[in-house]
Amino acid sequence: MLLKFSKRGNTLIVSMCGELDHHSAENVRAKIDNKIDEFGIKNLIFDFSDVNFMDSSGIGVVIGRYKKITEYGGRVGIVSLKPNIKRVFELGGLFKIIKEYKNIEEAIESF
Amino acid sequence: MLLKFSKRGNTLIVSMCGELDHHSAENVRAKIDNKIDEFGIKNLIFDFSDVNFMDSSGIGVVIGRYKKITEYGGRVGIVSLKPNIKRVFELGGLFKIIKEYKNIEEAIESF
Amino acid sequence: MYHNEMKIEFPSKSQNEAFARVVVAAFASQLDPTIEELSDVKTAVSEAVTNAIIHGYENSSGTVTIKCSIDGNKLTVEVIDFGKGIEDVELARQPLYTSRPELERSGMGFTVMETFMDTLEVESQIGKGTRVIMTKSFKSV
Amino acid sequence: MYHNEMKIEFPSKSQNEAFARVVVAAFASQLDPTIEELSDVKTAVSEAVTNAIIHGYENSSGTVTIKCSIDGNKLTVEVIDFGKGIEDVELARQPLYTSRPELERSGMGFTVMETFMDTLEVESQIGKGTRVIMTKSFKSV
Ligand SMILES: Nc1ncnc2c1ncn2[C@@H]1O[C@H](COP(=O)(O)OP(=O)(O)O)[C@@H](O)[C@H]1O
Ligand SMILES: Nc1ncnc2c1ncn2[C@@H]1O[C@H](COP(=O)(O)OP(=O)(O)O)[C@@H](O)[C@H]1O
Repeated sequence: MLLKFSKRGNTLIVSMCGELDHHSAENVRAKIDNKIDEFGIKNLIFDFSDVNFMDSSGIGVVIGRYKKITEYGGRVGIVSLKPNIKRVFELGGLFKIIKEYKNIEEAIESF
Repeated sequence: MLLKFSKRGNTLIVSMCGELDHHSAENVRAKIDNKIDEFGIKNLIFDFSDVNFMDSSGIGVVIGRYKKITEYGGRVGIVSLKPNIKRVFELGGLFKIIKEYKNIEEAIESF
Repeated sequence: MYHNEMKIEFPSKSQNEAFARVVVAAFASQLDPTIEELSDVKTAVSEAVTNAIIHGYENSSGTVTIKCSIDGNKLTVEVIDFGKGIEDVELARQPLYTSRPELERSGMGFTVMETFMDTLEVESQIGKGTRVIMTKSFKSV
Repeated sequence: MYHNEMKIEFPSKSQNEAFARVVVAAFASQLDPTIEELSDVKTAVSEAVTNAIIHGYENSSGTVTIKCSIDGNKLTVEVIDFGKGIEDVELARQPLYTSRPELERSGMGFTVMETFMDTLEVESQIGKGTRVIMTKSFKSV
């Protein structure tokens, strides 16, 4: 899975491309955690625009980053979920703790 | 495999769409032969624009129709071969007996 | 009634999770599924194969077997491992239950399979392995 | 050296020719093949599987097995049937030779496999079946 990182103020944006499963999760996890530490950012946005497959391994990846970010008082947002991925997140009860935003701008404004 | 037929003067044009293999060949064969008989046409053009896979079963289909058409003095042409399909036809020595044309117009003019 | 079947075996490498999804989806495509139906099947297969690899074989090497069959408009998928087995299947099937929270597992695998397929059966024996049987009927046929 | 493998079995139905191509292509995609390399493999697999179905089992029902392995950048594909076997393998491999001209077979199947893959071996025993072993090394890795 390909990852692109960008920074807006104290928010890190991770744009993921490909399939998020158990095989890709470990690498995704490590790369995001590295960037969080390197940039010393506060908030995190997951951009799912180019993710066309995700199973429950993705829930673990998102919740794991959520815990890390909120520990230091930061906020986490998700944007651009395809219907099949949204259903996996719904099952996992993820929207109870993390909000889905229409786009990156909306997420940053709300933080 | 989906087939579309059209008629220009005494030439039948078969536009094929999908994959031409042993599984689809029987149906393709029967449908083309039916149209040849029904329309009483003389010449035949195979339009390969939308064929993205073909194995040697396709050689049999083309040669079989070639025999039927030339028996009554008609001519056969092929248009729009993708590179992988062209290589199968080259192996089968098909271009020694059937010409590939740039497009349907060129084929019809040369008949 | 139309019938077809296939069986595939591959080693328990995480690279093969994506391969397994594609194979079952290619087999199911005979039933002219909608994009949503196909994506449901892929997700469920991914969960079962991932479980065989990480829980069944605990990332050591073993063989994962998938048997698929089509009867009419119904797809049956069995994912089989000869790994460590599940002690308490009822507990394992509970949403959010996971024996490996340290791997950031969410405990939602069985719940995803149950929700995205019509039926789910789990047969397991400690030290012998686990067999997950899922079925789904396709509307489009 | 990177190694992976898989084995698949399916009944000798012509519907499964397309399925077999997709499965082997999905497995080969680990090697980051070019479009042309992938299309070569698909065409060769299609020839071997078609032969098992129409010549090996003569359209009666039997099981076709495909074994694939990857070693480094080399793909090995074996297509196996337990059908009628080939009397004279050397003759069968000749371009344009076919025992079934009435089915509009072109006799080019083995020639396609030989040309599109790097190596081709054919093992056959009358009444026992046929095993076609093909290899191809991928440039892109
Ligand atoms: N094939 C298997 N072999 C052994 N244990 C399994 C297998 N599949 C599931 N389990 C057990 O069931 C639990 C719940 O599985 P699941 O709902 O998929 O959640 P997760 O994979 O996130 O842990 C796993 O944590 C594991 O203990
Ligand atoms: N799996 C097989 N079982 C039995 N006979 C086979 C098998 N594969 C090939 N043959 C024999 O070899 C001949 C040549 O095969 P091939 O070059 O693929 O041409 P074609 O399939 O067009 O006949 C076939 O006509 C058949 O007699």
